[in-house]
Amino acid sequence: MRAQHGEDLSPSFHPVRWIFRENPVFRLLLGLCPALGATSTAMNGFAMGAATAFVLLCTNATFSLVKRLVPRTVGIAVFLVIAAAYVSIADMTLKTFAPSIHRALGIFIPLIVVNCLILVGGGAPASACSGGGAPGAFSPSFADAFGMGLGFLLSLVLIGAVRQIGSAYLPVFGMPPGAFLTLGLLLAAAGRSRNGKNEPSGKR
Amino acid sequence: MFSVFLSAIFVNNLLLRQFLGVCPGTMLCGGVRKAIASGGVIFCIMMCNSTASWLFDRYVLLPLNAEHLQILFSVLILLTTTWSVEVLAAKLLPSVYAGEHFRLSYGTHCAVLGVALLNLRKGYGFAEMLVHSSGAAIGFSLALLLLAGIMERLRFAPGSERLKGMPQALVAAAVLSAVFHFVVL
Amino acid sequence: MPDEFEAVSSPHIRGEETIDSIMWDVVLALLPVMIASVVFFGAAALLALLASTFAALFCEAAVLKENRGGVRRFFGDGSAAVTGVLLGLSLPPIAGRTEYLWIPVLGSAVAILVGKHFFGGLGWNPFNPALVGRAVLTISFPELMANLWTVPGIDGFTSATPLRTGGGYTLLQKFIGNIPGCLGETSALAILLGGAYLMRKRHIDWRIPGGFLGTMAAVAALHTAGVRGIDAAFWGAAWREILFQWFSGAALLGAFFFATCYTTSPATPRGRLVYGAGCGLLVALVRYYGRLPEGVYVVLLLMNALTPLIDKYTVPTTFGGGDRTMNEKIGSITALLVAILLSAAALTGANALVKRLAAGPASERAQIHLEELVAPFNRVIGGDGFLRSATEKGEYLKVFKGGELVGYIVQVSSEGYGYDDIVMLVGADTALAVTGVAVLEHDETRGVGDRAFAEDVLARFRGRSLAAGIDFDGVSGATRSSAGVRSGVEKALAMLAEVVRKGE
Amino acid sequence: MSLKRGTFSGGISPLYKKELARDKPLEVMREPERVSVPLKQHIGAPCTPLVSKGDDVTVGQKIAESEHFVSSPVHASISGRVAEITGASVVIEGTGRSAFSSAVPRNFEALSAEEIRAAVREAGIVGLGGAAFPTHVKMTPPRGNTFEYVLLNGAECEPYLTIDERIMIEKADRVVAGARVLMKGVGAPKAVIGVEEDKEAALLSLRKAVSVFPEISVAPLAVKYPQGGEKMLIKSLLGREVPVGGLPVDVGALVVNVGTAVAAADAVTEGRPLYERGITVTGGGVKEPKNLVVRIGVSFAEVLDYCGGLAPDAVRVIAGGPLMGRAVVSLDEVVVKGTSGILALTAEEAKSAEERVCIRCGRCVDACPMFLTPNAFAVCSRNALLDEALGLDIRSCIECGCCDYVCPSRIPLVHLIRRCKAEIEARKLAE
Repeated sequence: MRAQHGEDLSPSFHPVRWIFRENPVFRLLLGLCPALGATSTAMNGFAMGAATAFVLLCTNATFSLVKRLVPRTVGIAVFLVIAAAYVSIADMTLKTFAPSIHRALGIFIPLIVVNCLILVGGGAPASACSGGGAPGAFSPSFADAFGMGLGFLLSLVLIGAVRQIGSAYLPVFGMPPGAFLTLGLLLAAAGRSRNGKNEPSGKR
Repeated sequence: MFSVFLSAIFVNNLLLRQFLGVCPGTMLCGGVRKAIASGGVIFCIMMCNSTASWLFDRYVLLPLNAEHLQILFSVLILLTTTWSVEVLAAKLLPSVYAGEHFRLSYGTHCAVLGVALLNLRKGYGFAEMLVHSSGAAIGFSLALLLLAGIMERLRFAPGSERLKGMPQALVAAAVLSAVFHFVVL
Repeated sequence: MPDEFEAVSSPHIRGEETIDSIMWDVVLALLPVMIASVVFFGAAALLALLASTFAALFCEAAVLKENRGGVRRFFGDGSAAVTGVLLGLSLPPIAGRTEYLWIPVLGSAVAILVGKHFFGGLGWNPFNPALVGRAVLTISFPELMANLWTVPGIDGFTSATPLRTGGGYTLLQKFIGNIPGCLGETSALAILLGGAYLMRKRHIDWRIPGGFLGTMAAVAALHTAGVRGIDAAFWGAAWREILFQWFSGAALLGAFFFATCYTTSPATPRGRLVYGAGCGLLVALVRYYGRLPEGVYVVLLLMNALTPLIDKYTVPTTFGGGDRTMNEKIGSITALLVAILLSAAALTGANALVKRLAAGPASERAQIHLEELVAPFNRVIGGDGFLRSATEKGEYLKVFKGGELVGYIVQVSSEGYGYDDIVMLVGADTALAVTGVAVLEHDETRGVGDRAFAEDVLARFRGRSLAAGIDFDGVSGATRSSAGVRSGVEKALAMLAEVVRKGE
Repeated sequence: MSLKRGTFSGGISPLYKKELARDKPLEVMREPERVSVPLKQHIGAPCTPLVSKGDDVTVGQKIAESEHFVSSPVHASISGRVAEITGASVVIEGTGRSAFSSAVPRNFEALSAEEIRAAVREAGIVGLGGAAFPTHVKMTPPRGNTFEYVLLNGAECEPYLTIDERIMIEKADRVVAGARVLMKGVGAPKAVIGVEEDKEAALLSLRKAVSVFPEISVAPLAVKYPQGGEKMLIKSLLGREVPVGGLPVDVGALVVNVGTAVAAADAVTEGRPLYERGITVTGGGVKEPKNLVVRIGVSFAEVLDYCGGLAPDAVRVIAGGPLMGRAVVSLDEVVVKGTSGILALTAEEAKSAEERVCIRCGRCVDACPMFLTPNAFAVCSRNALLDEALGLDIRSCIECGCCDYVCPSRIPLVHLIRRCKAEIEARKLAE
């Protein structure tokens, strides 16, 4: 994950950018696990996207409030604790009010905490990424978080819709191989991903 | 026990059947050698983290009736274990640690946390937890290795740039996922 | 005479073989197999083969410009034709019925577009395209692809998978053909003819089919030894078993035509041996210990995925790079020993596992949750107290209401279509009439098999008993799953009947 | 030696096409009027001229020499006047017939090993099979090594070429004499002459010739290419493998082409230097294929002319055999010591087809007599993966062309391998 967020990510309000040019799933290749695992239907995709967007927005808002009080060394930990709190809230809410969806999304709800999208879009400190690359000094605004969440939500709904419609004709789309297949085909259709590394990194 | 192990490797393979740890860093990990190295590291971290999470859940959270804090503490334990394994590795095996192989991509965190949570959700006992975690780690590394072999070969494939990289890796993963679906010994 | 001549690198002469000549030779070698399938399965087989082949060619032409414009160009280098024919041969006979002709067409399209050209086209596909096409079909339409083994000549008659039941066919029948199976699998003779032609033309290396069939034979012999012990008649029995394994299902077709696909098998000689042996070992293990009726195609895909790794670690020792002859000897002996040890270990493990699963009680976890699971289900019976009891066949709950025994709840599992058992609860009143059925866990195909578990379907069991007969119509398209539920109910009632009889 | 047929693993069986020239007896070509003798016809340091423009020279006179050990002197191939000395060759214009007057025959049995090696060097003997490595260098073992066998290479596995076969048939006694001279020169107790088993006449006449020398034997070899490769020949005859990066002497063998053996015998016993050699002029593009003895430095045009000229459909002219020979651009090229034949191929023979993608069929791996992986080299070469290629032992490649010959996709493997090797060398120099 070598997202290169830099000068072109101005803090101005550009939610549309996150939907197309910098779609988190199709262009930035962020949050692929839920994009595969929680999209067997459009409804599941929507729920997953909504939960993620909720956590993203809330974490972003809360963290930016307390950011100045947090020493840099524990920044990442505090950030994750906040995210985990919101994830727990989302988890409980879904469990109580939409148990069938909660069951369908399964483990992907708690895993929102470690979703790359949250770490990048929520403005986690650079040390969040212990290796794969760093989001750098990118500090997203609330608008960015909103756009990103929306982009993610729409992507998941799209994938879910494709799989749901596809599985009516070719049941493989509803199964794990179909998830990979759908995302692979959609990524190919979306064109070259923005964070460059659309090819093996280890050219020896 | 044996079937838990086997199904953790194949039918319930983390990467290919449960979609945990899917990201460019794992799908295109950059060569077979690197896949082998990271497979080993992932195995260590998964085992440590699963054990720690299980113990904490069983002996702290359950007695306190605080299961709603499971997610929070799982994340904290994940942070602690990855951090301590790194520190330990840097101390004990500086040469290995210095190599780029040691650095894990994002996706693996998702997989490591996923295994720990699966262990708790399925209510495994200690032995089952160990067997399941090791099976999951082996399965994850196996998937990583197979994909690395395929993608290493496809490095120089002709054809549209659109297809290269992640799209091809995902479709290859789709086929492997289908294969693992059937591997029920 | 020109003043200047071509200045090109040596060598200046070339062999005769080209991609085209090899590919069309493979098609030629497949001809006896195709003829056998048409002879035994009739015109439908021809239709299926034509559909798959032409669909493959059309898709190829859609992708490749050089395959457009002219009949000769349309047929191209033959690689698409090979894929199409192989896919057609791996389909069940019903694929040739007009209402199912979309199966070969869809399979070929997936094979060529996704399996081949998505990865860069000829020479780059990591998986055999025909197998990718077949895998998608098998996963999507398991009942169509695997469940209906049409007996040749008798249209529409379905029988159980011969591999599981033995099918009652003699070895000679299996050798000549005329047995149920996929189109290309029916005649061992035809496959051997084609394979011999390819070996003679040196298009395929003996190591792949040799390693494949040899390892299968070794495991089959070991299995025979394990089942009946080694006595005077051992070798006869072992050979019968070996030939049965070879001539059944897709073993021969896989060994000679699918596994030898150039692009997806190793390029090094040692690698090919390892690859062939790996295929054979896994196929034998899947057949003896797996839940799949036929594992050849899946095993081949798995081995395809291993090919880059095999290639990487079997680079031949350079001439003069060590005592080669000795190395070779050690290498082959080690490979053989490892294969034997692995299969022996797997046999022992699987044996122990099967015994434990058959004899042991339900797993600990299931017991803990039984009461919990029963709670909502119990509403039908309306009990207020439970007593956990057990017979040697399994556990059950006695349901009490006001201290009076009103019924039973049994947890049973039975085999469905999926790979995991159907686990269900069956409730019965004291007269042993069914009060309710609930499916707890299953691995049936979503949207297909699980229709058998719909509440209204399960409700049809209510009131039935063994005495009255469980007259239950399966859900069409989910026959195996329905049968699984039914046999589970029967099992539960039989167990309770015994409980009642013993007066417990 | 047993009479068992010697062979090696790998290799190919191309169409031999030897019937074109096989039955044509050795024929001495008319003496050219003008020769252009290159100063470097061998592997090693080039020579500096000993004559200057206008000097009269006689046939067999040494006209160029070098101080370096790994080098070989050059002799005048006709009598006449030095017309010109260009940077790379000495041009001599002839003055009538010029036969070499041989010195008083010497009894090589009386000579020491050093004297024999000196005589071989003085006569400018190099490997005539094509590599043109100075023979006296080969005969000087590195310290600590001794020769056990002299192996005469009569395999002649290159298609089309028949000159060695004719020499073995017609000059079997001289071949055997050469073997004895070389045995004496390197102190080897035994010699084996390896001949592909389809060359029955050659086997027969050689067997007759060696019958009085029990220390020399004739061994039939499997008919396949590259049976005449140094390492393959040793494997076939002795069952020994030259280690990676090693020399034949590491397994106690000296491998010399039969033509070279004859030249060595002539040099030591008659003092005759290497000013002429036998070549096969053949191929579908040559009107009258012949086995000729020609003077060094004669142009290809003149030789082809002597053989009735080129057929109109000849598209490619090759110095050497069809599998390892070099395509020449112009017929002004001259015959040198390493030229084993002149081949003119028609378009049908030199099939060139469109290159396709690699289908990983592994035929190249099967064919490689050095047990290498040419398909991987092609990938390395195209993507400049030099270290990977080194790891796969690309330097062990003998460029025999087997992989290229069998490739159904017509990938120019030898070309790619050469390029990769050159890049590796260039990188090494740069470091």
